[in-house]
Amino acid sequence: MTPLARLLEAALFASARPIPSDTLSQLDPESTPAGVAAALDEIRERYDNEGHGVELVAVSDGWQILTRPEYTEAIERAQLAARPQRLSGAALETLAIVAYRQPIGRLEIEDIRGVGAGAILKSLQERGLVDVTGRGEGMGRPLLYGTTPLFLEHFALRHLGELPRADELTVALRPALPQAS
Amino acid sequence: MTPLARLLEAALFASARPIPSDTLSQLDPESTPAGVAAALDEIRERYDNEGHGVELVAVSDGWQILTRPEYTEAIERAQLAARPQRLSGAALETLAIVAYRQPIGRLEIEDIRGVGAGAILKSLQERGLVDVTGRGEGMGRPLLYGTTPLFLEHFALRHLGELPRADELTVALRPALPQAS
Amino acid sequence: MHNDVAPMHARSAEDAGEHVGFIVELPEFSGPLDLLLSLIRDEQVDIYDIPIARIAEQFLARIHGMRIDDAAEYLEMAARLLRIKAQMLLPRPEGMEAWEDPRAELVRRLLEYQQVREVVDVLERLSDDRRNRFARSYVQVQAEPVDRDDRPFAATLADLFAAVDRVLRQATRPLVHDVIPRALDVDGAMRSIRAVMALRSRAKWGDIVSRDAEPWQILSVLLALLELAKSGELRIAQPKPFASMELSGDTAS
Repeated sequence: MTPLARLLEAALFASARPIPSDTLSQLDPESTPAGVAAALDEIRERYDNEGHGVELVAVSDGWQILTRPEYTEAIERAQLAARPQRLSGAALETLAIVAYRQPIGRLEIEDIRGVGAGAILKSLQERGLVDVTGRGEGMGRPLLYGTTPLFLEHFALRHLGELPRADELTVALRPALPQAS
Repeated sequence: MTPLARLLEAALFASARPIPSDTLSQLDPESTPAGVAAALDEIRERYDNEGHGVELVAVSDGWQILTRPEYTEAIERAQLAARPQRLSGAALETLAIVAYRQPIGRLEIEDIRGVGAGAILKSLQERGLVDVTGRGEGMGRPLLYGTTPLFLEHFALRHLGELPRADELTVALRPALPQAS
Repeated sequence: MHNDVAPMHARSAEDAGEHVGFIVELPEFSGPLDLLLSLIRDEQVDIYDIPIARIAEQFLARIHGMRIDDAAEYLEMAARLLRIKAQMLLPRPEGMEAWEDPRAELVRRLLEYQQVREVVDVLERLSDDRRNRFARSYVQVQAEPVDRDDRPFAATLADLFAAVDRVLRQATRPLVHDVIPRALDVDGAMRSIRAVMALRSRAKWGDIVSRDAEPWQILSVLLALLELAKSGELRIAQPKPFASMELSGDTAS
């Protein structure tokens, strides 16, 4: 490949968005519009003629390298399986409260976090990390939640006693506290 | 290119992160590990021999397509992509100690560096470069830290064994630290 | 091109040397050992035979002017150096073979730290190398998987601890548990059921009770339904056990 084509290929690869033609020209100040066009042709022909899995596509305001459509399904299948979903901060906080305060009702969790917990509790329950473990006393006999064996499994704990005690935890996580001697 | 190489190229191209070898194998259920290895070789050789702007790199436990270093400046100048921030000297020191001594507790790190490590550990943890891997024995059962797969990715290492062995460094490390009292 | 990445302490020492009056800013050195090591390098002394008086003097000069709250660890090292200096002045006991050099522990720590710096140089080189290559920029995948809850999720014990910490910081006030009594609202439920049934002749349980309804709401609806069925306003049918209840306004059939 010509030097300009190599540069354009690297830039097109690194960019999340299509690159407008004039931005492509600016990559090499000595390039001409005709040179850029020729380099783009070179890349496109190479991708097409040598049977690459990607292609160079002109989109509305520029150029973009895209994977060929026939591979989309396989890629999506593999990536979705491989990319674990992160638990949100809110979910983790709720989980933490349940772990330390179980059995605990929804209202109490909401009281601690200051926001509604219904939807989060439900999604944690669907993931099998918390479950209803009983009912509280008093009006409405609220559902009480606790952590599940899957919770222990996920965090590689043998039992809940392996969680740090709440008082040693703040110390361990707070930055630059003077060390206890 | 062979059909498998095209598929792998498309998948590697689409992914922002390295793809582990077994995920690559799963892309085509009929592929064999040897077949995948051959296809990866084919892609790498093509990129190298035909003068592409990108290259195939083995990193962490998988593979990744990266732009060649000579184009970085031009791409950054055109603001098509930005390099991640450099880690501070203190962060690198802490990482170095964790990488060589893992699992290791905060006090031991502070003993070696001669300064507090709480804030740095926390920020390294937030960046996903180190993580708590267990708890130590003794007073307070201190949290023990280790490096993550992202650490390998950040330094484009395949495994920790690619770092110089302790005895290859000019000064030999004594085998173990005395327990901090 | 990567050779220009000098170890941080060497660079820092150069910078510090050019300045008049020595204002040592903390980030220049990553700690007292870093500063000490750079002094030893600058003075070109043997690390195994440190002229402790000279180095201690240099050390004190360097940390002079440092903001005191940043300097605790440096001051501790300065005190240590002065203590070693004093110990060196003590006469050695005659004929005793096992004289322990007061500097031994310091030398050990310096060597160990020196090794860390070597690894830092390696990491810095690797990191710069990697930073000079771009990966594919992340492109949002628009497809949402259908069975999202079967996917693995990424959260570590540390994430959990951090979450606990956040919670604890926020919840410093004592937890006073307010139980708000909620009366059942059967009349209200009857009104909503009538409203639904006015729009359609058939409805299901789920049309009347929202999925996140609270127990008192569910109970209210249940009682209201029984009330309406008793009065003949609607019919309740359940095609099979545990199936959703079907309601119809057509009480004649």
